Amino acid sequence: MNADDLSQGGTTAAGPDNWANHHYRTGGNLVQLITPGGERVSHPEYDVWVKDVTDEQLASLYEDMVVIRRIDTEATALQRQGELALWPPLAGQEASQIGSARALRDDDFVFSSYRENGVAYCRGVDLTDIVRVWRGNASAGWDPYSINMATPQIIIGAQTLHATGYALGIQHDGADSVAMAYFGDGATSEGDVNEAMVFAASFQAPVIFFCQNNHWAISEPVGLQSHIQLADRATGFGIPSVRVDGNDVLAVMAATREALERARHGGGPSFIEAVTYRMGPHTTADDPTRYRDANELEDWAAKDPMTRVRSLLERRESWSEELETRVAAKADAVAQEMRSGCINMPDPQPLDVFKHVYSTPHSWLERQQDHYSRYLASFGDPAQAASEEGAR
Amino acid sequence: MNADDLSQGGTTAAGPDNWANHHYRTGGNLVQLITPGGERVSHPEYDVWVKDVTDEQLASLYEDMVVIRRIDTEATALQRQGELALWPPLAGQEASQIGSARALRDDDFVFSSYRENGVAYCRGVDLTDIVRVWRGNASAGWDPYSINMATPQIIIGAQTLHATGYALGIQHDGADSVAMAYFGDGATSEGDVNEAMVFAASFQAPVIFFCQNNHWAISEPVGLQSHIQLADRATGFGIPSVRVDGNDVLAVMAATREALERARHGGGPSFIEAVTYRMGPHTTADDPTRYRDANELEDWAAKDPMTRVRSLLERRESWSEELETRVAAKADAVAQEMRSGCINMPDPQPLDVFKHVYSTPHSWLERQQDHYSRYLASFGDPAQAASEEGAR
Amino acid sequence: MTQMTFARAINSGLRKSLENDPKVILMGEDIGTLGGVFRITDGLQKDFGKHRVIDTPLAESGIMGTAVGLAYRGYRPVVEIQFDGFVYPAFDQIVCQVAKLHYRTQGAVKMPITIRIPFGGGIGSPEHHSESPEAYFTHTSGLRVVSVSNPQDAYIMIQQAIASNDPVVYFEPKRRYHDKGEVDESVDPASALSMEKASVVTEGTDVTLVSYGPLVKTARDAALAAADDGVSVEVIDLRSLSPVDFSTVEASVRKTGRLVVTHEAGQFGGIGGEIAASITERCFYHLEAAPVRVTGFDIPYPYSKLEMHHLPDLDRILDGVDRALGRPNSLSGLEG
Amino acid sequence: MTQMTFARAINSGLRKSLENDPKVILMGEDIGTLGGVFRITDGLQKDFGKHRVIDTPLAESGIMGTAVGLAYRGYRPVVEIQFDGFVYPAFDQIVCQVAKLHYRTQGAVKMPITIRIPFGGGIGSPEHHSESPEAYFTHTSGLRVVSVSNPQDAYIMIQQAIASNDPVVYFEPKRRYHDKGEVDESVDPASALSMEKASVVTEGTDVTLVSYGPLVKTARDAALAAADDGVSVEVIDLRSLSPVDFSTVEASVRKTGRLVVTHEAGQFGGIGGEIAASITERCFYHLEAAPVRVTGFDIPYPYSKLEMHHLPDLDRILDGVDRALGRPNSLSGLEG
Ligand SMILES: Cc1ncc(C[n+]2csc(CCOP(=O)(O)OP(=O)(O)O)c2C)c(N)n1
Ligand SMILES: Cc1ncc(C[n+]2csc(CCOP(=O)(O)OP(=O)(O)O)c2C)c(N)n1
Ligand SMILES: [Mg+2]
Ligand SMILES: [Mg+2]
Repeated sequence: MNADDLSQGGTTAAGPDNWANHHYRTGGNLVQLITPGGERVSHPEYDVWVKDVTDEQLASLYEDMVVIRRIDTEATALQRQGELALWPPLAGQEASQIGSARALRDDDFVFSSYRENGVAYCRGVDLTDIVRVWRGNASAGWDPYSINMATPQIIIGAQTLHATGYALGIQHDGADSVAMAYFGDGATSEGDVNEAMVFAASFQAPVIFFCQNNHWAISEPVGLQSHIQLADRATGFGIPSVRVDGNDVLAVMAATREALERARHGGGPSFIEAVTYRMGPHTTADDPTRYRDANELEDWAAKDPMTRVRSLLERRESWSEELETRVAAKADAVAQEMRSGCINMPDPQPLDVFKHVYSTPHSWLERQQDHYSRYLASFGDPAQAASEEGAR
Repeated sequence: MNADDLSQGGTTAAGPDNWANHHYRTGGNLVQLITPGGERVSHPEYDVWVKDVTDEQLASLYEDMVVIRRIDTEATALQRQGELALWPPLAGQEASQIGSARALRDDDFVFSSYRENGVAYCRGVDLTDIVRVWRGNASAGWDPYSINMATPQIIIGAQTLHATGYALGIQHDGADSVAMAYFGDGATSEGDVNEAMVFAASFQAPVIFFCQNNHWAISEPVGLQSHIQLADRATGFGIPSVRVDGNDVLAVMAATREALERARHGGGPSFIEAVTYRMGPHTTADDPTRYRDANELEDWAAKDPMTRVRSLLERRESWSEELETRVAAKADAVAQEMRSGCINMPDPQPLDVFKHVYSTPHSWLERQQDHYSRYLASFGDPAQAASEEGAR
Repeated sequence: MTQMTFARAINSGLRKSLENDPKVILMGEDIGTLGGVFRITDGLQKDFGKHRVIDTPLAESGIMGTAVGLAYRGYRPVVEIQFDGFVYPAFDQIVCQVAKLHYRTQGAVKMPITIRIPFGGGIGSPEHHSESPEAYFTHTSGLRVVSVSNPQDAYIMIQQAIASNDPVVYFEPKRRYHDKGEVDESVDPASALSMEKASVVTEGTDVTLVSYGPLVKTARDAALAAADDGVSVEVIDLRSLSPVDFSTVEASVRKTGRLVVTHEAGQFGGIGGEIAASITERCFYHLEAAPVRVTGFDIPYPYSKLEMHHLPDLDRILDGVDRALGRPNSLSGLEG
Repeated sequence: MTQMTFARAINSGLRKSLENDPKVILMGEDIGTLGGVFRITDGLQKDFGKHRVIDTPLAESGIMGTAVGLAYRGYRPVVEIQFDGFVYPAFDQIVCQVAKLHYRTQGAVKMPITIRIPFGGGIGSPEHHSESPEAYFTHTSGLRVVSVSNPQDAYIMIQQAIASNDPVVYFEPKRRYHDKGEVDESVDPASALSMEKASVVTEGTDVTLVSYGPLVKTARDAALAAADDGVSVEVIDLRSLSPVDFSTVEASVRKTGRLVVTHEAGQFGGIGGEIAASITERCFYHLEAAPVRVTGFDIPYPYSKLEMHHLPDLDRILDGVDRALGRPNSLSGLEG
């Protein structure tokens, strides 16, 4: 099915129509629409945002989640096999990423951290591009404009300001698209994230602050960053916020759609805290057993984002062997494509290091490149000499 | 009378005793204990904090305010006369500065911006030291440890982190003193101020964030920084806050005492928004007529912090000619002392520029100083040669 | 040709850029109603509206980071940093984002951001208001850095900076804001001398004196004074600090055999050292003496009563010229 | 004497400082339970408690600014910046506060803060994890800057840095963390060679090769290789980058007449240029050739597949040595 369906749905009609005057909501209780057991529970405010979501679409979200978990597993395997230098797993955060990203329109623009590879998948990234950075073949895997998603940001929180500035541009253009900023619980402590909220609130910019509270910033528990819930941070900036079950794909989608509609209609920024959990290590270089309890992991395993959707579909008799097979096949195909893209990626050429530092020639750097190419040539290696030619 | 009386008062006995569990208060309505007309209005929560304040003490606060306004006028005059390079007037903010500073104990430690010269006065600063920086004779006027107040901070908001760190030190020492951070409405937008709240909340540090919302950051109105009240910012960090009439010296004192007591008893940080107004220009170099309305000024003139205390004292028949004369004489004396200290300040010596860059010799800089002293000597000016000797 | 102040010339250049390209947006603290603390943006908000000349909240990282986002969206933000000493909160966004995004994205994302920084001392201000932080930026690859020394260049180069698809840090010598000069507003920036080129502002044969920004005037004065003394000084205004136009400097030094560089910034790791080292590399055998640096000291910018001691002035520059020429000077007799 | 890794040596030095002075406090991200991403603080929180080895919220300006406040209160904070590329959010607090408060307050307030930064490349990491930002700090007056090249120095100098009443930026060559060396833990840092002194680690007569941090090992290897080729290279480990121990370098260059400086950081405005310029000033007439720099390129740190091209290695250093000696080299034939 077409994921774009989910970015439109019946929401415009359904939502409150005066966004500018929409009341601020403090984080309060977690918004949940599907329980871990797979029961669809109703919610007075959020049901309306997903009332158009069919079982077929739910199955499609399920498929997405399975696929990105598979991407994650495959990439982790590639790292273990020495094909990638590093990988930041997203396992556990599938619902947060899929529920939010599938609510976006193509002309919305995403600014994320390094962990949102599931979001990139939804944006339609070429699978080889996902692993380019982690293989060490590039500093960024894709052309941001090709999928309207900036490349991963490693400086914690910096991208929230980019999203806010981009949103100012949208506003200036009179467009109704939205900028989406993904960041983690740890990031909320950085000055940049707070300044982004100042700017977004001041200019009522169409930006969504989507915080995946996965409970950990490397080894630091979220309680070190804040002893009150993160969604409340936004309230202090005059930004409406909501705290949503980040392992519930439907709830995440509802909250995101609400925020998107508010932004599209001049209602300004929103903050969504998606409460989820990082099931894996921070990156493949990390050893989480040094700092966290196995019990915690078990608790969260019981809240798995895929299991509950599957249970719900089963309850509704929308589950089938055929679906399961189809999803598995899709995941396999995606993993296979990514793996072969990864393994067959051509190595960059030495003089590529000088490319794109500037958009027009810079005399100092040109001389440096010239000297280095002479240096390479001094080894008399014809292969190297050839690659030099190519690079200039 | 002894200002220290005000830093103790009957507050410890009067305050709630379990600070750690004290409920969060959103900014809500402005706390006011004395109306602009000079009426003492009662407040269910804050009266208790100033119930010990006698009329005599109120008169003393009045005197303080008159004195610091006089410091302000005198310094402005000195600037106009070319004796100071610059001066950042505090006129209008007397109640905010006196009400808060007089609530402090000697062993509390203040970190302020450039505008808290009234606070410095309360801390017992040598009057010559107040103008040292503004005359261009030093980068800082006093030894911070001599009055437990850091020298003026020009980088907006930076001092809030210093206060928080100092408070961590207090905590580490097991002391019950408090760090006090003064900053403006504009400063609330800086990352540092927000990070300071993150750290203070995370460690429950004994620090008070005292924001003088004087409605302007140079030419920018406070509404550009935030469209909700600044006191609410703190709530989003889990820090209790209060919004107080910053032109009401008693209300400011009450709010400060409450926050101090909370901090002294392990209740952590507080945020006070003192709503006041900068009656003068941003600095003597500024021309506020370019950006603000004369009406606004008039409105605020009607809320003058001194007038209302005087009216209250009159109502209570605690006002006297003698008091007025005494206060005026005190203000004159202070102004005179500052003026003569300013005018008679000895000029620094050329080689002073090299002093205190490092606490122990730094070979590169020593050589630079040596070269410069040779350079000065090359003019064969014996005065310069002598001053060199002195400086080394 | 019109006589105008330096400040006015920048204002006029900004106005031209705003007129010519709807994607140009000015951002900063107090640049709107007030027209900036130095009035450089005077009248621009009135004429171009609040959406193109934006008073921002008081947060430099916020300004720079949102400028990055605007550039992502195709805008050309021109950011004013109020004073040199207030650029550091934005340093992370400048170094890690503004400077690197083009490289990071293999050219897909352009960062045509101009960062205007009034810099340098001599105006009697307190701390943080008189610094010369240019070396932090010239050491940051991905940035271009220029500094202007006269109203005509100021007018042209601000437009060239804004037109550049690379980020440009544009240093304005604040103590020259009120100096007047002839400005030809009819010159097309695209056909004017590129902002990357240095210019020889006084010709001479005995020693090459390199400077930029506020000290170019002082350097020219020094050349005049030296001429009285029979010494012919060639003064070069670098204009661009990244890249430095080494060809022009090198050609001059090959002629004079002697080099003096002067700037207000501290010496250790300053531009002066880079120029001395690079010129020594390029024409070692043409050098008659070691390159000489006449710079601010390696100290925090001092309080204003002493700033004239910190700042290189005509006498200190002449002393440096004497050193380069091996004439009696303040360090005569010291080994070297 | 004990064989230990570089990482262990720093850990041991930190432990000593924590033991000897109750005012020493460690702060940083993930330094507690985890022991730091490089395990440099492994076990210290367990042994000294959460109040002395503090996991902070994720905010570098916050860490640095609160460290300033702790120093105000008489503490000696040792701040860990997780990776070189993450220091910039703290840049404002470092440049405007840490570096200047002693000057600002005329010596009344001491800032005995140690800023530990794992720096440099060669570990196959993504962006921001392999930078060499030292020149930003050496150009900042008020800071002292050191870099260590071997476990023994690492052990001693971390203690000297912490004991210094001035702020010290302590650069740790992260790609050497696992290298082992002999460490004598009985040496008293107070009587050991001062951290401000350079040391001649290989004696030689033909050319002086100056380096620091991660490249000292490479420089020594280059000296060995050159020796095979009949060239005698004197290798100097600077150890201190602010101040640089110019006497030691000068003495060597007066002997050899030739200078090569190598570092991973970009060249423009890097330490190499300062050393070239300063040494040229100090001993111009002893120089047989222009000082040569072998450095990283002036590019953002490249992705890991190409980092070995960016980083000076043994061959590039030898090529630089050849250039300094006027022997055939990669630039032979180019004018210069
Ligand atoms: C400015 C900065 N400081 C430190 C780091 C190192 N670092 C990388 S990820 C991380 C934790 C981030 O936690 P969070 O924001 O919760 O995101 P998550 O990794 O959980 O997705 C840290 C400290 C960094 N990348 N950037
Ligand atoms: C980091 C930084 N940015 C900009 C400035 C320039 N500046 C000085 S005062 C000021 C306004 C401050 O407003 P506010 O915080 O409300 O304090 P007030 O002056 O009203 O007391 C600005 C922008 C500065 N000093 N520091
Ligand atoms: Mg997290
Ligand atoms: Mg204000």
